[in-house]
Amino acid sequence: MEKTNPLLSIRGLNKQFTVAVLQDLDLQCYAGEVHALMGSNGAGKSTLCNIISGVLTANSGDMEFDGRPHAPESLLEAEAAGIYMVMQELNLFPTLSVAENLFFKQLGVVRGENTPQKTPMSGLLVDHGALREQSYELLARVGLNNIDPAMPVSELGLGQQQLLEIARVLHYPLRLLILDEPTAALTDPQIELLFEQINMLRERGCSVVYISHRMDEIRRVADRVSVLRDGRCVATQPVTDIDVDSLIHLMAGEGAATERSLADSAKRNRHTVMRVEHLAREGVFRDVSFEIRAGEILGIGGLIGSGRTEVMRCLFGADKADSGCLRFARDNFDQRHIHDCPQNAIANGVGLVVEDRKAQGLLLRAPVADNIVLGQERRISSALCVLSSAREAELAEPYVTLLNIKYDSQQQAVGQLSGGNQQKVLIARWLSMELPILLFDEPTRGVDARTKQAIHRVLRDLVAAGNAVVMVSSETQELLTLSDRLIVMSNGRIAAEISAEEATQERILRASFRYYNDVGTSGARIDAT
Amino acid sequence: MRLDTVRLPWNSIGLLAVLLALVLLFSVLSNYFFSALTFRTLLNQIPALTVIAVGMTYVLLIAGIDLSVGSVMALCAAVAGVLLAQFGWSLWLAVPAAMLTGLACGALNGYISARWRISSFVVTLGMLEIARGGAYLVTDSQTQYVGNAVGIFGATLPGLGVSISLIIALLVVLAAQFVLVKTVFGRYMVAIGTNEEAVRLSGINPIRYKIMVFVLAGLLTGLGGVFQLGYLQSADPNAGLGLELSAIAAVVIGGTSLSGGRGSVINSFLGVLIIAVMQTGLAQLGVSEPSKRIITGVVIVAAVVFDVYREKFSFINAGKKLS
Amino acid sequence: MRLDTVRLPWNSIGLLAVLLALVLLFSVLSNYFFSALTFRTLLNQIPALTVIAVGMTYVLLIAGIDLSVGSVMALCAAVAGVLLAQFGWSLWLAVPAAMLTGLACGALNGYISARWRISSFVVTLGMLEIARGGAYLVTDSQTQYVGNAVGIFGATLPGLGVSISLIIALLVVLAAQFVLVKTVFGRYMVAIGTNEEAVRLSGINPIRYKIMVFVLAGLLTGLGGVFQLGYLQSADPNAGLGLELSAIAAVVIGGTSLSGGRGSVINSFLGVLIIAVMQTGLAQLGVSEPSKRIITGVVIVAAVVFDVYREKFSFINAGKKLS
Amino acid sequence: LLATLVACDRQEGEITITPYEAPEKPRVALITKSLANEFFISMAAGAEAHQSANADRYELVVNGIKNESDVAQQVNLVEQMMSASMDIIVVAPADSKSLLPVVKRAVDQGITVVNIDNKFDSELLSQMKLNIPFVGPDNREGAKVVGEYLAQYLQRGDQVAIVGGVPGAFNAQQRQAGFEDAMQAAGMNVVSKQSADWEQTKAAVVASALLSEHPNLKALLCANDSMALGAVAAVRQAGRTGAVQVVGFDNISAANRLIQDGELLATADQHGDQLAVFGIEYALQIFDTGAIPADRKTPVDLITSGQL
Ligand SMILES: Nc1ncnc2c1ncn2[C@@H]1O[C@H](COP(=O)(O)OP(=O)(O)OP(=O)(O)O)[C@@H](O)[C@H]1O
Ligand SMILES: Nc1ncnc2c1ncn2[C@@H]1O[C@H](COP(=O)(O)OP(=O)(O)OP(=O)(O)O)[C@@H](O)[C@H]1O
Ligand SMILES: [Mg+2]
Ligand SMILES: [Mg+2]
Repeated sequence: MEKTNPLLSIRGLNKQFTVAVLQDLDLQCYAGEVHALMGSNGAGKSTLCNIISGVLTANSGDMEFDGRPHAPESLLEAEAAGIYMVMQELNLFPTLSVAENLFFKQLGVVRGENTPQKTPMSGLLVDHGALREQSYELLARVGLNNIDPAMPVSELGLGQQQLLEIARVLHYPLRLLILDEPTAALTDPQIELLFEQINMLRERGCSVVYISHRMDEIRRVADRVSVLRDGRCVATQPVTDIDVDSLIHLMAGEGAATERSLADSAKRNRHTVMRVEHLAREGVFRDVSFEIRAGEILGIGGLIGSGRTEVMRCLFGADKADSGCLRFARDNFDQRHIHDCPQNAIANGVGLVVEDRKAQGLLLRAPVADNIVLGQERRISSALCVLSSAREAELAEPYVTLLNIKYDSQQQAVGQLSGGNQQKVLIARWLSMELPILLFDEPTRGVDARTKQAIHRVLRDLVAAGNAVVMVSSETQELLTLSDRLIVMSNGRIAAEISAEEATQERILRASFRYYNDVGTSGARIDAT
Repeated sequence: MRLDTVRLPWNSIGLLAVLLALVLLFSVLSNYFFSALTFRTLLNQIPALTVIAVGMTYVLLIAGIDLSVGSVMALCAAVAGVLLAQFGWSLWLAVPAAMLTGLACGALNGYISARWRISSFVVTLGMLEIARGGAYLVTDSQTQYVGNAVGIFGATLPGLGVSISLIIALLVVLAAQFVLVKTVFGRYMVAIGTNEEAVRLSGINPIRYKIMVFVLAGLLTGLGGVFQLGYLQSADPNAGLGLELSAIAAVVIGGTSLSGGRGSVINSFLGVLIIAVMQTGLAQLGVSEPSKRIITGVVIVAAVVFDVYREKFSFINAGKKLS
Repeated sequence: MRLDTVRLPWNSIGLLAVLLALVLLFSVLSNYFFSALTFRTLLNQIPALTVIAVGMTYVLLIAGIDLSVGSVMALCAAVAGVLLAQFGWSLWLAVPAAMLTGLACGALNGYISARWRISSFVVTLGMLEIARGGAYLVTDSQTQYVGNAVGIFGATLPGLGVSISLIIALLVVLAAQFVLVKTVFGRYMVAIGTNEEAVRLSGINPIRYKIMVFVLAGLLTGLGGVFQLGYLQSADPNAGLGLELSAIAAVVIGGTSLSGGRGSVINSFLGVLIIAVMQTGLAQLGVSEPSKRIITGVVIVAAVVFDVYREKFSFINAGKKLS
Repeated sequence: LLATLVACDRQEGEITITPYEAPEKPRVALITKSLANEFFISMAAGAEAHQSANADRYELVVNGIKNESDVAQQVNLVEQMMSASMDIIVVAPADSKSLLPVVKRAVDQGITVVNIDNKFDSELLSQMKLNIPFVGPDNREGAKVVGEYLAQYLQRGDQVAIVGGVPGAFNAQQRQAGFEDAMQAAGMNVVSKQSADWEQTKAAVVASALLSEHPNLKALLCANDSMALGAVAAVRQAGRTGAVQVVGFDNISAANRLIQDGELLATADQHGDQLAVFGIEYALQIFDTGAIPADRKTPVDLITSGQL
């Protein structure tokens, strides 16, 4: 593409919250290019995008879009210019239907062919039939062919909701599309679909600002990458002539090692600590049996909606399994256990780091320390259940430093931390509980490369110390680098168990599709990769 | 016309079951209950509560609440009453005046709670006191007798034997349900009730719609006042004490969630019917006051428990996923 | 001792300002308002409302609501009254009996709402009717005169001139605030009010704590009933009509959020004082009923508006980020 | 829903026969105000006693409303009693005007109606060409009597205050007027008239305020005994027992005790129990003979420690 004058150019942008978040940041984005933004958690990526798309307004600095000065007061203003954004957090309406969510901004405008365009009521009435019709096509573009547009969004899995968010913007006249960590909740086949869409947009001369923490994606989809550090743009280069190491250096400032396979060769004796037997939950998964061993990381792969989260929830007693049972080494497997509430699970030494930190994990209004010690107040209180701030700090601090959680003040509400730091707080809680068996559901979702490494190291240390770790991940690369043993779920059943040695991207994907009867379409897509 | 666009735990079977159960029960217990006459009288009593419950449904849908309906209704009836009885206005001027009064109160509720971001509970609690005071003021604390001037609202239609008010109220219910599920305004209400911030981010100004909802609720309360006036042919400044609770009870029995985003006008109407049937039935049996209270309380809770448990699965789910 | 664990818009300056403003106003307008006597009588009127407001604060903190306080208080007073007046029980048996009654009602409220996941609004609305019915039953709808048997609660301490009830009520307030900010239980209440699911998934059983909160509220309501009995020396089965609204008003004026997770007992107490001062002041001025109502309504809203706007910044922030 | 109605119409044939064939015994509906109020309780009790004593003569259904001022609910009750095809309705109206329209309908439907306790607005009656016999006390007169008795314990020009019922309630206004008549006649200085909604607690608040605002207040006249109880508590709290006299109205049992203890000076008894009985007797008489007797005033007795 000809690098004449940029579509979007930003000069000396400043944004101040309680602290300075963006400091005279410069950035150029050309027409028809996919411009990746990278940077550690809290670097200011989301904030920057929020300013470009009019959600927030900068304190100083100026932007130009398509030659004209650009200082949107509101989302609408930015959208009028053709700038659309898919935010990091979901912004859906749980009790509205999928179709209504897709066309929320044009509820009154979308009409069927048969319905007259110009009635006195047009713009006021909702034509549910037309909405439905037009939804199918959009849903297909993000591979959600199988869901009913009339279904309330609340019944979709998290990943499906993320795809919906993306589908929402695809039918607009886009000039600049901002995707803030769109793949965080997606599995590889969906990511493929997303990339197809991005490439189509690029062909149409529309440019894309793409935020992600995943190197491999950036490599495949982006033309150039800009790295943010502490609110400054420290470098902008074509992806082709930048390598992972230098990227991490740029993001981190001081040196940080790249990640090489962490599956440790030293095979210490890995005795089974927990056995899952024929576990089933009506309509979500069935006949799930596997072993969890001390000193190893068991990775669980599969597509969105394959039932992994639901399995984890049942192991932890968040939901009750309909049949099947759990057995533990502590009573040499002769007791049948069924966890019908988290307390039982914790009593049996099982903990779960949930997938959806905002809805199910954190107290967004409470400060970091309160969030970390949640569930262990007894440990930090005197006989009369009186809390001791000292003991609270004593319990929380080590993990704050271990995961180096970034916050402005003791009292800052966790809700104000960046996505990645929120995730770390949640992990810190479960580390501090010191349980022998920890289940992680998408532990590195929305987490930057460095933090990701830190978390991976934490998981490693856990198993090294003889604990058992189970990790659900939708990122095949992560599964491969981290797991000692792999289970792949497909449509609510276990499709394969693979050892670290013979695990390959190919095998995992094949297994993921084993029990879906509509392999036809999507299956073909997989072979393409 | 399919009114429910979204599968949600508020389809009406459960409520109808409860309603029929009550009707059967009373028909068995009292030999005079199951008669056209009874049902007519019953139906002619509910128009006011019905339209007010409709407004309340909208307010709860946007995760608000309106405690002022009782005294606002009294105020509106009072205004019309005074205008008719003392200033000799014609009905066609007095009625709009009453409804405008309701509209004004609603506008105030909406503006302060939405624009200034004050919990509507507080604002309408204040309005509850203010409107009552207003009712005393305009009537000079005297019941205003208007007689047949408003007869036409109370007048029963030949053949059907139900009042014009009822017909209007039923039309309001249908219209309101239509607006809720088939118009942009309705869908926005639901959206605002579940995720106001997201509405704002999609460039729609929730405040405007919230104010509109309260205005509408006020207007309907005014209409309720007019119906009341037509029914009693007189305006009592003390009318509608505790009406807010009956209205909310009816709506909540109808399965509308107090936390917003989920509800149905039709079901609120069923809720109203359940309450009315219970009152009439107990009265015809001549049950003692204490027992009346206890039974009423039990039925309110039972109705909701029943409704929830019929829908347990989807209910829990919703709970889990929407939190 | 650091009482606020989180910077939130409910430190007490604003409320104190409002309170002082009112006192000043009335002192100027009425020549006898600013006197020890006035304040003593005023203080001796609030113990019941105070302890009930404390319970309500806890309930609102866990995002619940309790509409039954008024009739439950009447029921508890009635039980004690009957036991004293008709069965000649001693005070030290009758009082526990009353408080147990309150506890039982609270337990029922808590169990049904928490365990069966029914909105506490509905459950306590039912209890409102049921307890009232109960009060009529036990008293046979007759006001029970107990005379000096309960004098000791009403008895004023020499020198101070305030009643024992008040002292107890104040101790309850302090204890409750301490529990809220300094104990595990308090921490859990706030957590449950903020994100119940997160609490559940961190291995705590929220249901148990929610039930405990309602039980506590019931117990305090029972205590309130006893205070009431001590003050009036008679138990009226019709007592406490609309008390739920005054209690909630006080708590909400105190800045406790109706959506749970945010609140302070101390400030609820200030809310109670504001309401009491206003009532007494207006009565002393001999303001006419209509104006009384209107002024009360305006002050309720104004107090909250003022409090919110003093904290506008942190408020909006909270609103924006945490919604 | 209209469908159900139509359905009812069809059924009307078979079902609503029962009510229309005249039952052998007349069916009497007694509609009082709040059956949570001791006065109307005793009224109902009296009526039930009378019925069980004359079980062969008539059947009785008693109904009351939730709170004193809920006129709408009382109108509903009348209609429900009409649809339950009662022969006689004896009503103690919560409002002297609002109930007339529905009562007229009842009369037109051929139901015998008798008005007790609280008289219908007479000009409205004549305007509607209704002749409904009234059996009941004169609240104003009763209050006047109480006031006059109180006056004996006061000096001319003493400060007194009136604690009234729910504003707008008919008997509240009557009683307040009665008190005022007496106080003016005795040349007392009425410093304040405030409402306490018939409630004990509110009365206590209002009374306390009055006591601190008017240091040499000599008497509190309360429009019912519940409020009198509250006032007494306030006087006690202010330590002015004896210095400030309190009078009430209704003679509920608790008030009775207070009079014995000397904390309450006087109250008035309207004999609620007899009230209903007179009403029913009247009604039966009309029902049988068709002759409409003249209104009948029931006595209002002054209750003081003297009589007890
Ligand atoms: N509303 C706010 N108030 C106060 N601080 C805020 C607010 N929003 C963001 N911040 C702070 O700004 C910084 C940048 O946040 P931002 O979300 O832009 O980071 P990010 O690069 O998107 O991180 P992540 O990759 O985790 O999403 C963080 O330190 C965050 O705490
Ligand atoms: N509350 C619910 N209501 C209806 N369906 C649900 C609900 N929760 C999960 N499901 C469905 O159950 C299946 C398993 O969901 P689950 O979230 O466990 O999948 P997953 O493998 O964890 O994928 P994800 O990456 O989305 O977590 C999906 O089809 C999902 O849509
Ligand atoms: Mg971000
Ligand atoms: Mg999952």
